[in-house]
Amino acid sequence: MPGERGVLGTFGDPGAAARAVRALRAAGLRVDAAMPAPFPELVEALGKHRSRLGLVTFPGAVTGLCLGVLLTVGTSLAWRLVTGGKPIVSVPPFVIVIFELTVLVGSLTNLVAVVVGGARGAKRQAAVAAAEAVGDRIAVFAAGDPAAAARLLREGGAEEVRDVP
Amino acid sequence: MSLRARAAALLAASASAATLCAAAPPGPAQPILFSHRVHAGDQRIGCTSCHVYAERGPVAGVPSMQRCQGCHKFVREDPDHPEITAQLKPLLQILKAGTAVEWVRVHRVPDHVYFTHERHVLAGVRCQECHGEVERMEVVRQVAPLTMGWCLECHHRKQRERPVGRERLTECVTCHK
Amino acid sequence: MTTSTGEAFRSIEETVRATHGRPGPAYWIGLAIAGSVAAFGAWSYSLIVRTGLHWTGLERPGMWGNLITDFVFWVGIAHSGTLISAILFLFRARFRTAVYRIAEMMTVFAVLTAGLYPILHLGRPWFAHWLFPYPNQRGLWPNFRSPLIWDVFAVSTYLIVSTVFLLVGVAPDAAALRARATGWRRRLYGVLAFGWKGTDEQWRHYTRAYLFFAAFATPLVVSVHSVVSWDFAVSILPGWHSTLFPPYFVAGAILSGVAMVITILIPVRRAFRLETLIELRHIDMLARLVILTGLIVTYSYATEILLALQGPAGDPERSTFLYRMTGPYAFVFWTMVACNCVGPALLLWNRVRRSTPLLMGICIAVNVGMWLERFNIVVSSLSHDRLPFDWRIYVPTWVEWAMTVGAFGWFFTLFMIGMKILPPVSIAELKEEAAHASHEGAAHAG
Amino acid sequence: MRDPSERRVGRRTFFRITGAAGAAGVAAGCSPQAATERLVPWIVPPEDVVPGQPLYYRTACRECSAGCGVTARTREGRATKLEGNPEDPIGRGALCARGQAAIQGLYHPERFRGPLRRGPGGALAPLSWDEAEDALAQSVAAAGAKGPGRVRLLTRLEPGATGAVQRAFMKAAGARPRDRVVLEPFDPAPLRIAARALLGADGLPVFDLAEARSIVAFGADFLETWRSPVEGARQLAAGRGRLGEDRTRVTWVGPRLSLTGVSADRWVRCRSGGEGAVALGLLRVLLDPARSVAVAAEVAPLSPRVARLDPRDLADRAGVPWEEIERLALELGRRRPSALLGPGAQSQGAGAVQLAAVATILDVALGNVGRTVFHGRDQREDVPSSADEVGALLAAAAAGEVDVLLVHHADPVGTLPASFHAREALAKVPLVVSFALRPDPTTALGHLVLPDNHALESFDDVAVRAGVVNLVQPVMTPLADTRQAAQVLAEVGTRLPTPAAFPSTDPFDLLLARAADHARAALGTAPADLATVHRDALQRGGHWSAPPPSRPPRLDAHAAEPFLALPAPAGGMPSELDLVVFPTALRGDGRGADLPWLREVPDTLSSVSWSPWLEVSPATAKRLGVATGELVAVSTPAGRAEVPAYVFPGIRDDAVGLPIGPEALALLPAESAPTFRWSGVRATVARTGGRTRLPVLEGSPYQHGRELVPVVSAAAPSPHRPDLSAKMYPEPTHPQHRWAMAIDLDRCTGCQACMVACHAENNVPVMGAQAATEGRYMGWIRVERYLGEAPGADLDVRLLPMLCQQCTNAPCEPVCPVYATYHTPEGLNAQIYNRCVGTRYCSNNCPYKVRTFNWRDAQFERPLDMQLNPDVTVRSRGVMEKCTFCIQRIRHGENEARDEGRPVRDGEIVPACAQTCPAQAIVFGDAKDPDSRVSRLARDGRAFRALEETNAQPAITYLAGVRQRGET
Repeated sequence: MPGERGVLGTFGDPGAAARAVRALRAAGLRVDAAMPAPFPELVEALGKHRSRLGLVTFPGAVTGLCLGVLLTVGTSLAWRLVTGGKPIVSVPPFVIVIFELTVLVGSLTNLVAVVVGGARGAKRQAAVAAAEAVGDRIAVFAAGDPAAAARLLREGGAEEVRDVP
Repeated sequence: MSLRARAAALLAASASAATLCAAAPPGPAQPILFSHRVHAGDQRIGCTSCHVYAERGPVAGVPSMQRCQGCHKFVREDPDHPEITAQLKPLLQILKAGTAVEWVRVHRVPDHVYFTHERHVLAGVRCQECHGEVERMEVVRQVAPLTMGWCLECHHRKQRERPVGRERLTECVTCHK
Repeated sequence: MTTSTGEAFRSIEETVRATHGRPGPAYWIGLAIAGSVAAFGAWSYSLIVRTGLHWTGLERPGMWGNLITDFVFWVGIAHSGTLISAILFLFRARFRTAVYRIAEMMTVFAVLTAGLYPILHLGRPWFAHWLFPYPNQRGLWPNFRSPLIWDVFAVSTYLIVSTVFLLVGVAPDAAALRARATGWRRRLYGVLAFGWKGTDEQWRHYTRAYLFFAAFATPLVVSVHSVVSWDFAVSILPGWHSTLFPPYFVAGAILSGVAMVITILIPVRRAFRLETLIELRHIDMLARLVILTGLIVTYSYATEILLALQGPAGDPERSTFLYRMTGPYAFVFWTMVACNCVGPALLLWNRVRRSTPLLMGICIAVNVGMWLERFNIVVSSLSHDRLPFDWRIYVPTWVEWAMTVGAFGWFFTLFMIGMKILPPVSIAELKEEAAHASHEGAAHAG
Repeated sequence: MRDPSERRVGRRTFFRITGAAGAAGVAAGCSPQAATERLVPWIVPPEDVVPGQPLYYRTACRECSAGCGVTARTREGRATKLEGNPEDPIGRGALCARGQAAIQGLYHPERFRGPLRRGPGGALAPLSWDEAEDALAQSVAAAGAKGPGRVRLLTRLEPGATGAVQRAFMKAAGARPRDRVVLEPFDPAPLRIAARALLGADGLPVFDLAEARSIVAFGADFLETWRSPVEGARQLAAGRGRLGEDRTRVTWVGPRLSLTGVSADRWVRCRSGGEGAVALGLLRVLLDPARSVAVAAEVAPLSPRVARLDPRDLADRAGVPWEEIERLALELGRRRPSALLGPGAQSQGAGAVQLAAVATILDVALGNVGRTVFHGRDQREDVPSSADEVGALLAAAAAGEVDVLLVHHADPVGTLPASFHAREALAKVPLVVSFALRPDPTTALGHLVLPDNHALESFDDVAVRAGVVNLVQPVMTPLADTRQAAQVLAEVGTRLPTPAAFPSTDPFDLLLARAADHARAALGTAPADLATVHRDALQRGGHWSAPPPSRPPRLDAHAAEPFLALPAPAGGMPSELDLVVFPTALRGDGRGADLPWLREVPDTLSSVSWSPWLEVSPATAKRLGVATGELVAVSTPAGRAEVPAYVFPGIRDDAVGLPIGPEALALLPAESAPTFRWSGVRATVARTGGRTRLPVLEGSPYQHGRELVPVVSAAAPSPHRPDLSAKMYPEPTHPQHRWAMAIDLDRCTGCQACMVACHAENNVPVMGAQAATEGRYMGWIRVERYLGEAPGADLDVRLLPMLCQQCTNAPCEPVCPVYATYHTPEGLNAQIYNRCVGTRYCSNNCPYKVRTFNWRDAQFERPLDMQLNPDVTVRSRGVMEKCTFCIQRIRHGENEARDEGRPVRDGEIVPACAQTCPAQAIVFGDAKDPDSRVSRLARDGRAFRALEETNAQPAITYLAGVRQRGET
């Protein structure tokens, strides 16, 4: 939450960070983290629920499918031109087009979803986002009781601890 | 909702696109002043009495100078309205010289379109449906876009009204040979 | 120990950043060559635009030749990228990490090349947009029954999706590079980073989304080259009309694609000092893929021919295949067999596979072979169809050759520029691996 | 067709105006040329013309001496298409390839635009008609004053008004009758000589082949150029229509298989010059008392003389086994009546007169005279001169005895064997006057060029035979400042010191003046109202009446004696080969062979276009070490020529074949014989090592066991057809019509008239020689020719006219991404040029490969573009095109029917190819109507469909050819 008071510690090693995170959470503090790569142990330590991106992507794919059906069947019926003695609505060829559109629209919604979701994440986790932990450092932010947080972070082997803001 | 209806919706979309594509420009300036309003409107002269080939061939035909002469042998001036007399002068000069008026073309379809007035007139299509209210125009201008979508809109409709025996209405080869 | 992980991260970033350093003369010369080859191809195409396709050697019955061959070839090349990155991702194949970024770049550029050729070979390319569905005043839409329309959808979808896939993968790396970049690079990476901060929530969405992309891309890869194969398979031309085509084409595509990746990786890791990140074991794994797909392709050849030869004496199908093997195009056929069947088989020997020059040579041979395979399919079938009176031999003209070579120029121009802008390996994933490795080290120590 | 007398005025004035209006595009809308943006109205509208509606005129074809009737279609005052005149007794509505192409002579870009005179510099400079006619009058007067023979006229056969004017003019110029020389090099003069000598009959016999049960053609290509090919093809088709024993059996006798030979049931492969021996052999067998074959009594006296001929010698001279001759003779004895045709150019050698005589005797012996062969029916207006007379004229010219030489549609330099030295002879003439339409080798030597009107711009009449006079009338005003030759001669004639008496100098009046005789001949009495009769005749196309009864002439046995001697054995070195020079349906005798369509359309037998070729048998080719396309040097005592070889199994190993043309003419000797010699020349042939890209259309001439073109016989009356009962989709329905076609391969002679007609009707472009070598022929219909099963297999030529099959399940349609081609509710496979983007997939997927692609923009050199059919789009580069079944004609017919409120009649709609087919092999109609001709033919036992196994469901049904090999 923006403007929320808390303590930020940086780590060089994912394992250490993970341990610190566990300790902080054990102390009942809310913890956010930022990292250059999705280190499994750290993600696990944070123990947050899985992303619900699928709720956006799947409907997107379905939209693509409907679009495909509308486009192929609709345009064929709008002006019935017979080719090669095939039926006006010739399903097998249309399926191919419909499939491609499903994939296309699905992936594009997926893209939009991840960009928007990411932006919202960065906003909600402004404190830790500010640390720009994209290079060789892992940032861990603990909200609530600053003193306890700072102690736990130091014990956890944080290379640097500071209060934010 | 039926596929047919959806199809119709798509068609409407493309048709509207068609109308967007074609904004009617103002009529071009003609070498001499000729008012369809006066001839076709006030005088109630039938279209085909000047455009004589409309019922018989692909082109409606531009009236021959002989045909102009036919009336303007007598209609030479208007004593009450000197301005009309003035307007008639250029025509009378041309008729005297025995040359032809080089009209500026208003309606034009591309060369790859085979359009024939004959079929449309015989089918009972009114001239105004494509050429607009010519009898109200001082200078004729193109009102219809004359685009494929615009033609098809009518052809599809006519075919939907009575499909039997009207297959040719929406055949490509009807207009593109 | 903690520091060691950090150093590992830093060294990875350094190696990558090094590839973006000020280019040396070799790079400029290479770029110049590629660029001028592409330019010459473009100029020779301008002849066709100006006065028509009579510049080609095409004539009834053979209406397709080099240009369509090029299209199929480059679509094929485009395959390995998404295969390596998506399918291997789903299979959790570790060796993918080091090589998939270059493979993906290759994919995007190959599709950009492939997509050109169907348009270039049109009689009236200025009407190419009629192949795309858009509301128009004519009230006339494309014919969705046509394989060529399937191509339009498949190839453009493939281009978009693989580009997205590439950029999404690049985002975290861009953020990492941005930290120490300056000037236009900083702005560019800023854009490519999509506001990446690396927070855990971002990562959770990201990993999920990446999985979905992979899930979308995998069937797409298979579909695209199946569709391309249907360009031929749905026709009734002897030599084209075959149910075997889709799997056969997909396998062929992967074969040529992987071969191309190797052909590119070997010089690139040397030129850009990436030996530490792209190791020989990675390339070795790719070489094994070549063997596998090579075997599938060989099997397809055999099936096709054997089935055709079952036919009675007057059977056009049979006649076409005999013509391929013995007719004026026989040399094409046998070179193709040598390159695509014998070549990959040689890789079964570890010694061959481990020797960089041999591997390189075989992979180039495979690429030549795969181009010839497409030429063989497209041309020999057409020139020997049902009515013998119409049989005619097609010989490409210099214009067509110039455009074929131009495709390579165009592709390598794009690729060399790409190498200087995009990180050639996935920094984030390498970091993950590095951390993982150091952990195992720690575990052993502890 | 309207009153000609008033139309003369009406049309001329009207065209002057249309010239402007047409150019201004009043009639655009569908015109291929881009119309201007200005609309120029007519001053006075022509009352009989509706812009965009065709107007038809009847006239006659002057491309060869057959004189078929023509219906010319005009649009906005320009002729766009020639078709046969259905009422004309000769062509019955059909035209040959050359007749179809005649219109390109009208619009030929090189046509002279007006009179020209050769200046001192040697260049032709224009002058006015008055100057030109004055100049001509003066020199003719001056020359005439010097005495007879100083003024000569060399003309083509002119059996009509023009001929009459020529004779009157020459008389006025003080010339003797023999100073007018008629040059018809391919006239079968030997037949005239024989008929005169044996039967005392004048002129050539007229044949009725429909009646004949056997036809033996001794090198007479009666389906290509000989006599009246259109008529010949129609009559043969009629005779072939009779089934069983009465079906006409044709035997071709000659060293080379001509197109006519292809249609024959049997080929007697005699050596060049051996035809006479074969004929004698036939006579020998028929008159052999032991055989007891009934023969006419008048030939009986000949039997002892004939009996003295030794069969072995005859067989040796003929170059064929005696048994073959025997079998043929017995067949002739059994199958009566028959017709023996010959000689033709290919057999017109030293022994030609003997061959003609023996053939005539055979006709008498078999009782053909009066049943299939009629003497005394030939036209009596004009007679071709003998080779001697032509030679004499040239000799006189060379000797400087000729001051003025008028050349009328004759090209001695270009169409006579070079050894006649016409060029040198003409060079000696102070004033050579040419009436040619466009430059030819003779006009190059002309001093005064007075361009004639094209036949389509002229008034004239053509006496074809007793009871048939076809009228020639203008279908449009002259394109350029040309003047009809008859008018010029008349005008000049009236200015001579002793003026010729002409009723008028206006061609129309000249014609009207003759109308009385024609009418009397036709009606039997003098017509009451000549003007009306003449007008009706012009509208109909001619004066026609039943031929006058003529009692069969009697054979003069004594006169026959000298012709029964054993022919001399073949001379020359064994290393030499017989040179067979042959005309083709496209080239004719060489005149008009430069018309673009005739050069573009590939020859049926060799599939070569734009180039001469030397037919070499495979064995000879092997011996010489040459392959198709390699240059071969042919040399005779007369000259030498280099020609690309074409390996062709249809020619004897001891002969080579060369189509008529400059190369052939360079090789032919000019021996003083009464008739021209086209064959019987020995030549040495050697490879030069050079090679050319010979424009050959064919890929492989063999069927490779695919049974593409089946034939039927008494044993196997129907071709095998695959079972297509399995259906994946319901067939598309055709609510009103399903246009379909049937092509009877038993009738098709491969004459290529359909190919040229299609070019004319559908604006099919001519792409030129370069494109031809690249196989980029644009024709919508081609005649595929297969020589047999496989290389080396026995020769079995089969023809398959191939055009768009308008399939129900058309493979080309679903693959088009933009709907540029689709299936119409009337069963047509439509091709929308302006929608086509040129993916060319349709062509790849077409099993018949009948789609042609515009690799470059087609050129229609002015004024050839005036011939373009305004109802058909001219295709731009980058689009696919193909046969449309002449959709514009279909629509025209449908609309007419609808306007008259009736259904379309069967046979009312006819595509250009079917319309012009001399053999009526192509039938078009509605397959939905079970009683239509096309439906009935589709149910015929001989019916099959091309590549039926692909299940494309073509709309074209082929009727397999009938083979009677071995049967007698």
